[in-house]
Amino acid sequence: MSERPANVPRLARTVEALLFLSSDPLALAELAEACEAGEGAVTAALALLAERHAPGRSGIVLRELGGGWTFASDPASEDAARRLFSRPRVATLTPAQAETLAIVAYLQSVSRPEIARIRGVSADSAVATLLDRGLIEEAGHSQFGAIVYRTTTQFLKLFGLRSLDELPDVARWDPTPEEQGELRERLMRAGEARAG
Amino acid sequence: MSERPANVPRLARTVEALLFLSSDPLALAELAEACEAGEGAVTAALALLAERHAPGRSGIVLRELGGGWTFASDPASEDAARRLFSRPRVATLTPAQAETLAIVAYLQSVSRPEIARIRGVSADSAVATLLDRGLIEEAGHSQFGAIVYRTTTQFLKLFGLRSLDELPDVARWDPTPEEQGELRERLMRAGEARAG
Amino acid sequence: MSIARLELDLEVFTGPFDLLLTLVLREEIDLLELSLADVVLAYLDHLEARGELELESATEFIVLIAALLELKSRLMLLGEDDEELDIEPEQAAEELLARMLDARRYRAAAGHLGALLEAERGHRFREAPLPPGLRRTVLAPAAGSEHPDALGAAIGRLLAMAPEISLRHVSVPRVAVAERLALLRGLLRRGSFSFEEAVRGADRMTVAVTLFALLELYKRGEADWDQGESFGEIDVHRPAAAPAGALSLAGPAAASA
Repeated sequence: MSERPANVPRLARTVEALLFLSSDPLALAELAEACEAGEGAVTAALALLAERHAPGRSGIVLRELGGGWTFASDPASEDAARRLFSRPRVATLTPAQAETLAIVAYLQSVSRPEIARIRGVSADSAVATLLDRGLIEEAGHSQFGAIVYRTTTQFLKLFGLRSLDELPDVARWDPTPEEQGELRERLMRAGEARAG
Repeated sequence: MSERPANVPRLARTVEALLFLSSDPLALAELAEACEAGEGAVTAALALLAERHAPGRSGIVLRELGGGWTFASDPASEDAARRLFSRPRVATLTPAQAETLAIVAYLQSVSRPEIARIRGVSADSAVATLLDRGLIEEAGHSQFGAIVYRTTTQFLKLFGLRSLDELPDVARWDPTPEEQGELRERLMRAGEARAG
Repeated sequence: MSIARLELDLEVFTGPFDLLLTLVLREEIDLLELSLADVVLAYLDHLEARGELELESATEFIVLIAALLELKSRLMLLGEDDEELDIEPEQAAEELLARMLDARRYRAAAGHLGALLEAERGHRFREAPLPPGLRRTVLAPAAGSEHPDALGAAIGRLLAMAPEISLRHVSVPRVAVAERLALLRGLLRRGSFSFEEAVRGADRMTVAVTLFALLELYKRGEADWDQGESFGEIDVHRPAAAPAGALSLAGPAAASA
């Protein structure tokens, strides 16, 4: 690299430092308040940082996640990171955990008995693990006193979501009209067979 | 800043990512091993990063510390960081802590497994915080060997009570007054019903 | 293999499991005529043939068979307490269908979340404590700053009973074993009687408890029985050498069902 790196305006540097220090994503308003600057100025600073931390320019990339802004490592450095830290970034989820997490994510807030009812089996150990890993948290009580759960910012962050709105409509996984038609047809055939 | 930020060689980006991720300083040898590169190449990458992360150019500065390299936030951003992170906060009770404290206050003494059965979820972290804040203390062992807890004088002060006799009568909040049994037994029953 | 494709060859039905479910839900197959035990056996055969247990499909199977069992038990218990039933069979069938759809939906959603996580695989986040100078100071709150009512309210919430999982459809009249013992002893005094006689007009629960009382009498050596053929009359009589005074020795059997 022969060019000299350019100086960066003070506000952008301050925002960069705050994002570096914070383990949670920082919302625009929080950044503006801490920097004693307007949101417009902070937005401009973030745009500058996005350019500075674009893939290929930095091993640290700027991301909008979990209702705010945060730095993450560039995936290109993942092999080296795995060698250095000798553990994967997040353990993968078992099917039971993934299913429990999906139910909490879509129905929040939801209680353990409700999760068990939908899954048809107890969700106790999956809930405990998800709590432990900071993906879900307690969110008060249902009207019957059962503790209800919701997903955390950590969940949004690790799953690359800006907000829960980015989750696709759950109805998209319902059986298609074709599938239903197929079922109906088989039903008819079976009915005829029975009659005959 | 009108210049376009320059691209950065891959090795420097990887070193940048590793320094970003690690909370402790990384030695040259560690970096070289993780990057599967020679120490000479890593030294050159560090020189590039030192330029990129010099004060005035970035809110994240490169430091040589304790025989290794580490990133730190630029001291110039300290005021903003203090506004964001270190505003003094008065300790308040989370819902889980308030619930756990209420159980200890009304049942004293009570063991952790009993609290968990009543709440339907583990109370370990709430108990730890309450112990830490001096609101509850150990009061011997139950007949099954579990440590039991009671509230402290500090607790009475926080709630403005002269003695435990001044705890309000639960009957005011009792949603099912027709249920029979002493308070402990009823709490256990309700907890078990919730746990399903 | 999805459990839906499990091939069944039963007395009342031949075909895949999902079709069976559909037919049951549409009431084209009478659940009362369907031996669920045979369905379970077919599944176990299938497992044995495959030689491995696939947790996903095993869970699915257990969910479905449990739902069918519940539905069937509701149908079987339809009786004099009809009006007490708060869930009609059609409604139960609807519930089963909704539950299957829900389970399917969230399993797919779980797959989606898994894909999201996979796509994020390369991104890591910094997890470092704040430098000591920036750590938040936590002030002890002032005396009396918390209100005791908060504690009472918390206890009140914990006292709330979850709505009981309604077992009303499994209405359980309480039948005392002692009462049935007394009845059987009364009949025995006459010499012999048929079991049918002892339970004429009684509900299922009473029949069950009477049988239990009869077993108790047998254990104590107060009664014996013969049954000429399967499902035939059960003839109850005093054992050949009934201990003298046995009738008065029997202690109070206070158990109730």
